[in-house]
Amino acid sequence: MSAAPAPAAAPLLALRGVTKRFGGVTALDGVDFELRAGEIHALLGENGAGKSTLIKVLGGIHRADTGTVLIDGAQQSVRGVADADRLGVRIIHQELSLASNLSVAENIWLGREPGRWGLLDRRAMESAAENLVARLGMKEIRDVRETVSGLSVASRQLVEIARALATEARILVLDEPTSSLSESETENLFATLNHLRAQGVGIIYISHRLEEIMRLADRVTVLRDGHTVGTRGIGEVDQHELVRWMVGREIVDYFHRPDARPGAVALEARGLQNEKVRGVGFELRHGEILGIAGLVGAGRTELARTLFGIDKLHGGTLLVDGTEVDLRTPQDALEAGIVLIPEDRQGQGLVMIQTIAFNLALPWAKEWNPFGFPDQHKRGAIVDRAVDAFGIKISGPDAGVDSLSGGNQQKVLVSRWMEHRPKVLILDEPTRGVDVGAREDMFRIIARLVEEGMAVLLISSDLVEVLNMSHRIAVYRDGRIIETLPAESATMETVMQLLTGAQAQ
Amino acid sequence: MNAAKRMIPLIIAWIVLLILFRMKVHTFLARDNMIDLVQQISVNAIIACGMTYCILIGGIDLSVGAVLALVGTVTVSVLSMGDPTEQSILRLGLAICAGLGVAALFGLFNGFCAAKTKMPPFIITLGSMLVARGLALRINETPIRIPAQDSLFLAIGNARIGGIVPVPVIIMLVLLALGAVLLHRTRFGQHLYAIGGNREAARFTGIAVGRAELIVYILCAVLTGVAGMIHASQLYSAEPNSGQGFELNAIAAAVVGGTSFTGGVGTIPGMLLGAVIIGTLDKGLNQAGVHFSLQYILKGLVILAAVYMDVRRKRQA
Amino acid sequence: MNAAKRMIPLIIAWIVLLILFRMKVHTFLARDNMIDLVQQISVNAIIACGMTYCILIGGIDLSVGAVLALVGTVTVSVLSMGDPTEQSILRLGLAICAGLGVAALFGLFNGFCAAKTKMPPFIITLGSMLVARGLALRINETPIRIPAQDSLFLAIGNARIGGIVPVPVIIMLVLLALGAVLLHRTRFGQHLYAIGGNREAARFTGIAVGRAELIVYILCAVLTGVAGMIHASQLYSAEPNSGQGFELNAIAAAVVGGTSFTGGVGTIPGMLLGAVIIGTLDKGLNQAGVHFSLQYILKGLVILAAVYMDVRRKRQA
Amino acid sequence: SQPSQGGGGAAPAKDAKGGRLFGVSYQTMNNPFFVELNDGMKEVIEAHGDRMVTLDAQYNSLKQKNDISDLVLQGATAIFLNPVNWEGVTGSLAQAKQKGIPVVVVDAPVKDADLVLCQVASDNLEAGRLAARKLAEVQPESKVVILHSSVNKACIDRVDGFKEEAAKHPGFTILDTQEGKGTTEAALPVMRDLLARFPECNAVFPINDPSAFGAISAIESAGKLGKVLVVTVDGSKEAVDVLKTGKLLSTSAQFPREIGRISAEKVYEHLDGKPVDKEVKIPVELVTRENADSFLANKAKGPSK
Ligand SMILES: Nc1ncnc2c1ncn2[C@@H]1O[C@H](COP(=O)(O)OP(=O)(O)OP(=O)(O)O)[C@@H](O)[C@H]1O
Ligand SMILES: Nc1ncnc2c1ncn2[C@@H]1O[C@H](COP(=O)(O)OP(=O)(O)OP(=O)(O)O)[C@@H](O)[C@H]1O
Ligand SMILES: [Mg+2]
Ligand SMILES: [Mg+2]
Repeated sequence: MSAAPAPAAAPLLALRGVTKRFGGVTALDGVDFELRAGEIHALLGENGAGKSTLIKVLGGIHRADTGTVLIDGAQQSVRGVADADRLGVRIIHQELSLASNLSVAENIWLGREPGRWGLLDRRAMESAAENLVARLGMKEIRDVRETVSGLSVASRQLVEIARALATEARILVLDEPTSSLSESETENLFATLNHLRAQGVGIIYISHRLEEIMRLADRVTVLRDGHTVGTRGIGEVDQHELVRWMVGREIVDYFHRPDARPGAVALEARGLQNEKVRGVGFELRHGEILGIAGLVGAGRTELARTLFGIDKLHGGTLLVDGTEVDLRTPQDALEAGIVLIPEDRQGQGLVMIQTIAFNLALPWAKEWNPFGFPDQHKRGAIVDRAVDAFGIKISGPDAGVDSLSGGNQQKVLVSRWMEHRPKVLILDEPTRGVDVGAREDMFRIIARLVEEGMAVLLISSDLVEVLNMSHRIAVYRDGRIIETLPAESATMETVMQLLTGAQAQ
Repeated sequence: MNAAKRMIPLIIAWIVLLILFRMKVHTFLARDNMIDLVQQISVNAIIACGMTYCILIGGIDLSVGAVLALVGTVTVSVLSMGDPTEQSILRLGLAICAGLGVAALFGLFNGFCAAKTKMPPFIITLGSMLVARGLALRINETPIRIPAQDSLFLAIGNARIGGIVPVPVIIMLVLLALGAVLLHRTRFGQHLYAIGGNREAARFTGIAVGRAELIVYILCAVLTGVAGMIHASQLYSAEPNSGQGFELNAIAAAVVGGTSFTGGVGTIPGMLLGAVIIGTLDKGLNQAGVHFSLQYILKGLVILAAVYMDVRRKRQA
Repeated sequence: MNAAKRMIPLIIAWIVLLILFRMKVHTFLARDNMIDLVQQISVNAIIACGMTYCILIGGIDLSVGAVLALVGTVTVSVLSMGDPTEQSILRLGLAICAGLGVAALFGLFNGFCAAKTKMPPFIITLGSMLVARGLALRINETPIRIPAQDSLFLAIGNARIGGIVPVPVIIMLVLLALGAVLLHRTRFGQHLYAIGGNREAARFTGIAVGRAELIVYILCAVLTGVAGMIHASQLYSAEPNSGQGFELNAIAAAVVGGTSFTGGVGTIPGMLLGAVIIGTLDKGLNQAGVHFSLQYILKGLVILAAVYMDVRRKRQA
Repeated sequence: SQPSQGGGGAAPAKDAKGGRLFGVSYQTMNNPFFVELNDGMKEVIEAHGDRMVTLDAQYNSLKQKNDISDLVLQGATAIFLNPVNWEGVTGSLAQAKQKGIPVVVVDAPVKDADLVLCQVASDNLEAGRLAARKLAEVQPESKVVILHSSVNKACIDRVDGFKEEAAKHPGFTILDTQEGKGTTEAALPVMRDLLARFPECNAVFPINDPSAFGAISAIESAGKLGKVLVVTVDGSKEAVDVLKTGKLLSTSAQFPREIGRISAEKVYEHLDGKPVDKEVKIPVELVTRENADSFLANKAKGPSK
């Protein structure tokens, strides 16, 4: 039920009564949605509300069970990606989808390569891509002939954005485009979106970052459990109200910084050195959260990988509880009490073809005796505890993880290590794609564990999150910690200044 | 449970085959014929057990046929050393150790390359297949006969317990039972499923992926070694040229039994059922007097049909 | 550019091989011997071109050897119809169409299954391999001689242009040139790389993945068909049992030439170089009088070494 | 799919179901030789109102073992066996013997002669001798390469016979023996490289007709037709055609149909309770361009004694 008054002319896009079921799960249940030309329309909802599914129906990737798509008031049948493309619908999907063996230019033009009689005009392709990248101000992308496999996650996201904007779009959809972008790139993107809006393009914008939505959007539609809750102009609502709509409850304080009661040093690094880590030293105490702030591409992920024994260390020493450890493999790290929750949930985190229970129980395998499968009770208990604690929306423990929405997959990943009580927990972008309600849950649990003595290294591109959760903040650039600030003296401004100032040098 | 349910259509398909062949060949379901059926699949099922592990972790082992030939050749060569007119337990033990040792070395090589280099298992094992075949032919170009005195070694392939149950069947059942426990009831087995499902994720969960891979290829090769001994014993001789195409038979058994080529899915009971279905088809078509060209065609169609059914069911689920 | 650079170590390896064999066999680099080398690889290179496409999109085609035999059998059967003592252009045309038609049908089947079902190409083509082999044997159990009057068909495999350049070499070069243009200079080729690199991404950009897959398998089968005719013509007969193991040779050529098994990487010139290296090895070892058992071993080691080098370089890059 | 649809020449006729069952297991059917042999056997067996199942082991000795076991358990009256591995069929022979099923070995011998009823084969030693003799007659100074199929006992005998005769001619040199696997496909590239390796080579002895065809193709494409003489063994119709073109000097003809017929007759003699010779050698005959036509005309009748 669209609350907005119907304008005289037909809207640019209207979805009517869209229903989509996956087996027993009803992802969309009679959803109505309208998009006008020249507006940015935010789509909000908890993890698993059905946002991505709605977008995939529009983009011809899923076929809706029922419902119609109207463009300029005329009913259209979208049977495949090609149909959507013809109608001027451009989508940037939530999970990255580039062919990493191809170059930037090739990816940008994929599926609509310039050329005659099927022959490829590589020169035209590359120069057009260069122009486009320059026009969009994507300084991160230096050479459009470079293969995508060498690019960082952020740069890849930029390539996806460039691809969507390469040809005339009437309807542009962005499904969490900023989840791995830095502030400056985000600003660039917003400028581009504002520009497109002025040209009359209709934009659907999905994000869990409410501040962004308040800044950018004209209207907002909230989905819950596959239903439309309502649509409002952005002036008519405030952030709290949106949260209540989405989650169904009030959230006053998203962040739960644990009380500062730092104990002994849990993890000490001295002059760590390898290809991407260029001399890192720090101390992390029991009961403390050390936040790592940095621009995307600074190499924080590589630091985390090094601390977990994935990347080899060339120099420096690492001490856990005062004893030196030599981490050659993740097994060594786990042995020493270090756990890493990686940033790429589908690539490095979950076994997508397996069940939720399998994934949740996998780390526990260490604890089984060599000739014993965990009995179903134990396994069930593990699942129940995780689902309860994190509010994971599942249809059953034996459902595949691939049937979960992005945010719920993230919750499975984070929750499975929690009960192991590691000495040191490294979180790399733990809230990527997680809705506000779940984020609050997650931080509450982390805070409790920290208060019980766990040490946490928190890596996040969301500066607000780092500032509000950490006891100390390490500003990270180019493989080095350039400054460590106590929480009290770290503000948005000072940290940004350090980062951008450093960048200017 | 889920895995058991997946086997039901295969079991039905098997029963249909049995009924069809019974209609055509009235001795088909006779006890002796059924025992013979199990005995005929034993070599393939033992190899296919190892192959299932390999495919499960997203690998493959094309070298099994050649390794089988090499193991046979090595074993029988050792058996023929010294005074062949006298049976010697020592020599028999030595021969078996030599055979399994060679197999393990090849498994080690395959596993090491798979774990430590980024070479695809298809190519690694294609290379080691050629090397193993060459070595077998270097040892002897033509078949080597097992000295008739070596009745113990000949018993491996030919004796029957109580005059009824063939020794190869016993060996197969024991190995498959162990194989099933390893895969379905241990931590190690669970790790294999994780590796096949997502190698990176397994590594990030602290599973020693490389070590598991190494063990899998060694297991596969050693199982092939056992099959090679049964094979040599059954044929009273080692043939350096034997085993060609055995890898495809083993793969077919694994895949018909529900093992997924993309890794992470598959069971030992399923594989056994796959081997039984293919064996039943071979035997039935032979006994029904179907021309061998038509046998090829029907076998191809049955494999396609079985895998198609399996894939469809997976998609619906 | 990048791809060209990747070929340099292979070219060096090839030159080393040539020098080694020249030291052992003084006629090795003679013009006739070199022409003969190219002629010997022509069948393999033509098949490997199609195989490269398949592997590039993350697939594989195991049926090529059997399809080659079937195409030969069908073509020569048609040639032997009617009055075989008289040459007839019409019959020749009909025979070639029948042969290529059968190949295309198999390609269509493989491609359709790969595109529309979720069956893995390994199994699809394992099944169709059995079916094709069975059909070839059904048509004729034994080799069929080509009527000596069919000099035109015999010319396909045996004639020499200007008395020097063999026709199969010309056919191979033309097909490979076309194949390279298709892969490296057209949108379709670009789409194949995308599909191999990330199938989902290709689908999300609106590339008709299924159609491309269909075309690839048809192309592979038809190229195999052409190879089958050359093969039959060279042998003056069609053998229903021929072509066994040809799939492994074609895969080896593609992979030694830098095609990646995970898909998305590979070139036609690279594949040709792979075929040339393997051909040189075969020929050189034969002419140097190396025992065939040692030939197997050396071939296996060369394949392993080539792929290892390639993988290492990729990792460093 | 109905497995009951009979196939090809080997399927039993429907109404013949009542007859006794005979089984044949060949190492390969990809050779006209065995097809002819099979026809000869079938002629006799069907004349008796019995039926026959033909199985192809495809050079796989385990498959052959399984095939024989299938026949034994089906209660075949007798089994004809052409072994893949002449040393490796002991188990199958013992199994048949235990059930009292007579086994007749055709074309290539088995080691365990005591386990079989009788062995019927060409005189392969003589076939090799004839080939060498003809070559010596036409070209006393011969530098020969041999294309072997070394796993096959019949071929081993042929090569032995050839070498035995060659030793009697001082002008003969045997340059090399290579594996030609007895097929056109395998022989062609091997012969090509032998020609390049031994420019002085002027004769080749491929051990059967199919590999001779491969050798001839190689010689032809090297432009050495007439300079390298080919002598072989088999005497298939295709080979006789080639003889007439002059590309082939001689083939020591075997009489596969005769082998098949005699094998079958031996079984029936045995079933009638008559004693049977342990070994039956079918003579071979040298076929050259001169006697090609008369040979073809009379081949079906068997060797001219
Ligand atoms: N392929 C699928 N198979 C089965 N269920 C699915 C599939 N895709 C989505 N679902 C289910 O549909 C529902 C909606 O998922 P969707 O991905 O649209 O959520 P979302 O709103 O995008 O969430 P998030 O914010 O976490 O990305 C979820 O319950 C999810 O489990
Ligand atoms: N060539 C590569 N091979 C494998 N993984 C790579 C490669 N390049 C980047 N990555 C992975 O991609 C991610 C890098 O993207 P990201 O934008 O997060 O930069 P980063 O260097 O990790 O910096 P930060 O974490 O500070 O943002 C990491 O997971 C990194 O391991
Ligand atoms: Mg989503
Ligand atoms: Mg990162």
